[in-house]
Amino acid sequence: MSRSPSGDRVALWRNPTFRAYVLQGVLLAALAALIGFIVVNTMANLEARGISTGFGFLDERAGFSIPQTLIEYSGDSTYGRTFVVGLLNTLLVSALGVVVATIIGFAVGIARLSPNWLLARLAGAYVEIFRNIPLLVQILFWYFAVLQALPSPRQSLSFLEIIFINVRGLVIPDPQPLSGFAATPWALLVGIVAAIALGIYAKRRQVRTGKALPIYWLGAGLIIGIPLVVFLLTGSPLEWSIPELTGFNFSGGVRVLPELVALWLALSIYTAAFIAEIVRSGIQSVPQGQVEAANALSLPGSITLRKVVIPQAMRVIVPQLTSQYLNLIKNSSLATAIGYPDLVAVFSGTTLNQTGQAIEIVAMTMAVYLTISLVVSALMNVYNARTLLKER
Amino acid sequence: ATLDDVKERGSLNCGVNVGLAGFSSPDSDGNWQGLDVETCRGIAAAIFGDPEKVEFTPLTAKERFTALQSGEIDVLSRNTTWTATRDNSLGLNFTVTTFYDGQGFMVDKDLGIESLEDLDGASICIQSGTTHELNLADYFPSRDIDINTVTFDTPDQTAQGFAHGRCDVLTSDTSQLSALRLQLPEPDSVEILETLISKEPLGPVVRQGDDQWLDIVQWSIFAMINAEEMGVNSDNVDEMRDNPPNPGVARLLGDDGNYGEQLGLSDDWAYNIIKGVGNYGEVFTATVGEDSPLGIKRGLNALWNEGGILYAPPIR
Amino acid sequence: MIEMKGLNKWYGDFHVLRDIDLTVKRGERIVVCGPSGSGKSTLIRCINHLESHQQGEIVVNGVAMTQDVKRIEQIRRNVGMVFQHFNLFPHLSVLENCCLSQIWVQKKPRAEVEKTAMEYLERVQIADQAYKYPGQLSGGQQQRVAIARALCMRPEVMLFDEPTSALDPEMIKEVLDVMVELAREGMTMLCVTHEMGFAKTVADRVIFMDQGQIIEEAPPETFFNNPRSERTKLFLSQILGH
Amino acid sequence: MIEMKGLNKWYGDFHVLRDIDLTVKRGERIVVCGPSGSGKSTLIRCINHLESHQQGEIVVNGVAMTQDVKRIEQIRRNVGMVFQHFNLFPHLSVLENCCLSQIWVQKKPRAEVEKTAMEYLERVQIADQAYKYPGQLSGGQQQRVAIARALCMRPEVMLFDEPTSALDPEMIKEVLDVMVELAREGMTMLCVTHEMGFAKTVADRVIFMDQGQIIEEAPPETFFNNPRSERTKLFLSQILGH
Amino acid sequence: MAGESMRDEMIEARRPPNAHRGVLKWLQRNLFNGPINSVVSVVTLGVLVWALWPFVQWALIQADWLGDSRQACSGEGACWVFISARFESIIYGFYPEAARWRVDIVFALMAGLLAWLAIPKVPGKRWAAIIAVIGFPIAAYVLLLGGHFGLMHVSTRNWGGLMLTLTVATIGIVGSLPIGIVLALGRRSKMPLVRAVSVVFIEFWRGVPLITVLFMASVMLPLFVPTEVEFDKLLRALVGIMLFWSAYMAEVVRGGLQAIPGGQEEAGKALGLNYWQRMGLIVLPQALKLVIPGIVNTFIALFKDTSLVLIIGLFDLLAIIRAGLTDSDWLGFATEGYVFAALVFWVFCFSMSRYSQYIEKRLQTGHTN
Ligand SMILES: Nc1ncnc2c1ncn2[C@@H]1O[C@H](COP(=O)(O)OP(=O)(O)OP(=O)(O)O)[C@@H](O)[C@H]1O
Ligand SMILES: Nc1ncnc2c1ncn2[C@@H]1O[C@H](COP(=O)(O)OP(=O)(O)OP(=O)(O)O)[C@@H](O)[C@H]1O
Ligand SMILES: [Mg+2]
Ligand SMILES: [Mg+2]
Repeated sequence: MSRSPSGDRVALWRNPTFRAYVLQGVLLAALAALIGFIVVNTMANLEARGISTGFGFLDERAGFSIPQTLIEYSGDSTYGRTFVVGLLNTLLVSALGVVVATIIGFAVGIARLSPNWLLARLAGAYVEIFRNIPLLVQILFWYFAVLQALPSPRQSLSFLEIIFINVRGLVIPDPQPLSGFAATPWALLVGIVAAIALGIYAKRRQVRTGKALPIYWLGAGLIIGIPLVVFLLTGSPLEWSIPELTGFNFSGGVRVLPELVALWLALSIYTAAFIAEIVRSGIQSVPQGQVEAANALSLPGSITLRKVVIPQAMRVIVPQLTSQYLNLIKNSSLATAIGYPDLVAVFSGTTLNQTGQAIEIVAMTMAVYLTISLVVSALMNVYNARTLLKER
Repeated sequence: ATLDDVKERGSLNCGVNVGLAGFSSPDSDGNWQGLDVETCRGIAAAIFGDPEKVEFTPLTAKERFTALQSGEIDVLSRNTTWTATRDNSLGLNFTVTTFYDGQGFMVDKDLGIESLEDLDGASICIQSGTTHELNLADYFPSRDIDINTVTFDTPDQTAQGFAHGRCDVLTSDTSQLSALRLQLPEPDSVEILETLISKEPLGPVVRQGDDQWLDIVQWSIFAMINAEEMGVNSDNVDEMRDNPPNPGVARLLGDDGNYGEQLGLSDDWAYNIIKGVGNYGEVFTATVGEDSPLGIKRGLNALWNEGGILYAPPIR
Repeated sequence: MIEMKGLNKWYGDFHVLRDIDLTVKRGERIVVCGPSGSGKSTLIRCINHLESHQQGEIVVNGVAMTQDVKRIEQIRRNVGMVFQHFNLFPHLSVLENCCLSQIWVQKKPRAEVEKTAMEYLERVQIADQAYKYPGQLSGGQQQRVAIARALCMRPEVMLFDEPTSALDPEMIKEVLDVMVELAREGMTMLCVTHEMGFAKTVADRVIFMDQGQIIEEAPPETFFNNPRSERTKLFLSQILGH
Repeated sequence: MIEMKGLNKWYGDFHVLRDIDLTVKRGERIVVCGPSGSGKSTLIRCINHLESHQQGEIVVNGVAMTQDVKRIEQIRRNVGMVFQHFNLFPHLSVLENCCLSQIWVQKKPRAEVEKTAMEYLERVQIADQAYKYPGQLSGGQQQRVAIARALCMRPEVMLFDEPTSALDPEMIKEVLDVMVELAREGMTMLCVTHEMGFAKTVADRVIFMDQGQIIEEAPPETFFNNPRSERTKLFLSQILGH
Repeated sequence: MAGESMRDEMIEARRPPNAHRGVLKWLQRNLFNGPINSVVSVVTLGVLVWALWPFVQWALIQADWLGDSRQACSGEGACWVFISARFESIIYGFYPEAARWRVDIVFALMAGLLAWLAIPKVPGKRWAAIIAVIGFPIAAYVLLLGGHFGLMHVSTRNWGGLMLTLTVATIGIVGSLPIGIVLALGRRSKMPLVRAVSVVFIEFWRGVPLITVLFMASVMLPLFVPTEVEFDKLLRALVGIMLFWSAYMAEVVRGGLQAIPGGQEEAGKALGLNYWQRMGLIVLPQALKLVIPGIVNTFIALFKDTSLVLIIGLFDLLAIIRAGLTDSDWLGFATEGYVFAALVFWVFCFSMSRYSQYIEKRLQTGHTN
């Protein structure tokens, strides 16, 4: 190992390979020692304090209700189910937030570089305002601003008497699947698979023959068409529950909570300010020559942006964008401030209080966020790898 | 043992609420104030003879039990409801109820609500991390009343939600309702319903397995209640000690017997409490009662012989 | 084809083009040379409005240049440009680079576009690399792709801004060969270059610039063998010196 | 000065240097040429261990190259290198670029270091630009700074990796002039270049490489006028052709 | 064949035509160039006025400024009396009144040092840096904590308000940057284990919410360490914050490192510099400059996240204002409190953002290839 190409012996401690191994060995040992130390201590301390641990509490009856549940849930459900409900709510608002923040962020970031003075300044102001004010304050602002603007349930704004907007949220008709509906989701799945297969085929075909298929139209047709046909063939097994004002509130229909809207707005607008800065730096990293070349080809501005600038800026943008997505997801836990029932609110909030199993619950919460984050980074890394330039 | 740790450290670590009007909140100089806070000061006075030898650790609802379990604090005095689970399965012991509360409801006067049955279909604003959510889930479904809960993190956010019309009803401990009402733009437009749906006995908590420490906390509070019953207050305590009007006062203030020593404290422990923070009545009046903006009536928290249920074991 | 009259341009306070008058006829091949910083690039970049000028007129193929976006696009469609540093789009394959403008500007069907593109790629002898990415090609190959990309627009005029100076000596030849052939076919060309060999072979006229002005304008024989201005003589001695 | 024996190097499975034997004596000036990808850069980069080789020996100035960090540093201190793309440090001024290695490697006092640096900058006739940043200089100037920077280490050997091929024709002259002068002063030099004029003027020997091997090794007159291998003849015809 | 021509007289450089000067011209060029832009401009200005006017009226025109109790509040506009009555605690937290001069000194020192370091014209940067890195932390430690040289000891429990926010933010920023740099270098290391450890560290800290980290640090830490060990709570939070944000910083820096061409390192090698010299003198200065926007993004996020120290029971600026809202004498002034907090945070973050943009411009040393 320490033989050099020229054959003479090298002092062991000067050999870079040897050094590397020693350093790494020390690092590994230190890490193992630290983890061992923490584990041993925690065990001893838990023992000494007589604190019982375990995940048995997940099977106990929760006994409290949650205002927004994407799956069946009632006070009789278990804490385990509470966990799932909270998790789904977190995922919902995060997903919505990520989409909108990305859209606003790109728009503002691009606008900041616009030759239109007013637009550029407004975009700059947007960034400087929303980036520099604590998110909590912004969430509260949007929540109460949103609420303030809306009428009470009895004076609801209505659209065709089937959609209602009021201070309690947006109420829309709720589709109720009847028997036989189950075929439609399967058909949707088939449609998506078919569309992906078509995409792969089309790409191959294009490489081989140079001919392209209109894959977007065909794909959309497959994804929408197949389920639609199946839906109609099975006799349209769907019924709508129309909301109705009864007493205090609307019954029937699905309700979109104002908490969700406010949180979604606040998260999107706040994160978009950060994304805008990232997009700006990304675009500025694309060499000016690229835009000039596009101009020389007389490509219109929008095409230049979409086909030439943005794809190249993505290399710089994507890693930082990942961080912002993770931040958004984690920031969604500020939901507790306005009563949106996310994971932190219902699980490491209410459940923790009811059961007192802090260690387990905090550990589970951390694990969940960690998992979400790792999945997001993994996806973004895949995308990042695709944006990397093909070079020699 | 906890007492030794506390003595060695020279101060008591007491977990309190981050901010709850009347129970614990820091004033602009950082002096903690409120009923829960005075309880801690009383305990510190009993141990050290000095009510200021206490460090307050503000805790959120989520942290409170863990902080006590892990030893971050010696006693948790943070409007915590005494329930079987908490007492039995968390390795904790509740000591004495310092405040008898119950969950009540506040509604807009205009709605004309008279009983809880009228609340069918209503939205209810509630603060998370309390027993309130469980109480609602116990009470309404069993009576076939349909309600929607909207859960907030802190009391003032709950009040804001109610004020902005997010819900028809605000529910909380009655002690809180009066405070929350003051935060509304028009406090007179709402009313607090008579009906209470739960028992909420609030009191300090200690770790299980240290009986001496449990006794000290318990008896510090008993001393405050007994003092009120005997008419001993911070103004007259010196005089009472010098000329005890009766043997009960003499035992309380350490003129007779060695009750302090039995606890591991000095015999003038109760004197120190009353000298330092006053008797229960004084504390109540100043923090949540008539002399405070909250103006809560004594109600259940009056002495047993004055129409309430406050009843401390005798010192003898 | 191209007419410039009284063209003046400033960068801030710096007077970079001074009273330029130049007429290029259809099918003419012009080589522009001059010391570094003399405004050669700026001049040809004005022709497809990569730079805007402040005074004077430019008419390209009968279209007068104004600030109007439509007009500028119309002019650019007639003018192909090849940059010194190629400026290929690195995220697109060679073929896609060539198809881009036809698809988005001329809105032709993809199949047809790709056929045209392949033709031009063959013309520069690089059709076999069509599915590679620019980063996978050598400099000379990249520059040939850049030429093909510009040709795909079927421009009336081609502008070359030092198309060989970023290349290794061996690769220069590849590119010059292509340019010579284009010139033979009668393409109108304006070329900034120091390759005097090229100038001698194909140019109809050589233009020598210094300090933002056209100093001398002459057919190559006259220019190289019989330069009239002192400045030109000095410059030629340097270029041909080593 | 430099001795290579049985040098072999692979990139992965690709055999990039094959059985290279080469001896360079003190004060010798050697030009390396050959087609692109033939391993010229790799060869000279092995000399200061920017690339590590897998077989064979390299001895530089009496020091045998091993994996030993100290030895590598010792060798590098004796070998200056000038890169094709200059690789100046853009965040440091010209003077700081030149002082860096003396201050941190040779640990000399700053005043002395700056004096030496200014001397070398004068030598490459660029002392007046000492306080500018590289980004503010022309390519030729930048490459001269790069040479000065390497010289400041007072190396025994200078390696040049196509030092002029990133330059505009006018700037090539500046750099070649400096190199010619260095050669006259007797510096040991290894230079990868296609500037045949330079090779003819100053080289003691020309080495022609192809496919990772040394094909031909000869004094310039023989090499240019009387190449022995077919490969060399083909190559020379291309280079000198246009 | 086309004509020949030659110029004997050189044309003198002239001044550019005076086309674009003056306020009106400016307005025309920037706001009203074309019908669409004009409409956009007018509508935007209109919306701005429409949206801001009620706020201005509430916050300024109808506001109450003077007084010392809630009786001074008329209820028509904002009642800033709430802020002024609690102003001292908003600044100093619960720091004992008698010792507040110490806080003043520390922050005056910090402001002075920052100015010294930040304003390019002031000479002696090297000394400023030495003082900032060695002298100032010691001075700040001694002054703020006390307990030496006859200064009264002030426990970190009493720290709070803006002073705590600034302290935590400063230490967080100063601590997370170097750790982040080391992690970023580690992630690009050639040693698999070093790289693996860096990756795991970064992904872990980037993946968990800071709230849970602080929760662990504040109430669960005693479970992890032997019972005798005690850490100051603030210290625990600081360590948590530093580690957390260093992971973000590492990713930002990594982006910068990736953008530096390999030739730079090679040139460093050829000059005989060793690894740390190459990194410290060549690669990092360039990489960090490139990612200034990202670094500042992180600083700003960190600054605002100091609010989470509430979890360890300390009252930062935002928390102390919220605590004020629960003072039974001052119930119902939430809006004023939040608006004021937003304003203070904004001022600090905006200054950082602006200064960084200024630095970005200054560090431009001509374009690079
Ligand atoms: N954006 C700009 N702002 C200010 N000055 C500029 C700008 N672009 C170019 N210049 C200056 O204008 C002059 C002409 O530049 P141009 O690029 O046209 O020269 P050139 O003749 O093409 O030189 P080269 O042979 O080096 O490419 C130079 O002095 C240059 O410094
Ligand atoms: N990191 C690498 N991994 C794999 N192959 C490489 C690597 N670097 C260079 N090569 C290959 O090694 C061969 C020799 O490269 P080298 O750079 O030494 O050639 P060269 O003679 O300097 O060519 P040029 O004149 O183009 O600079 C080339 O075929 C190249 O593709
Ligand atoms: Mg040019
Ligand atoms: Mg090479």
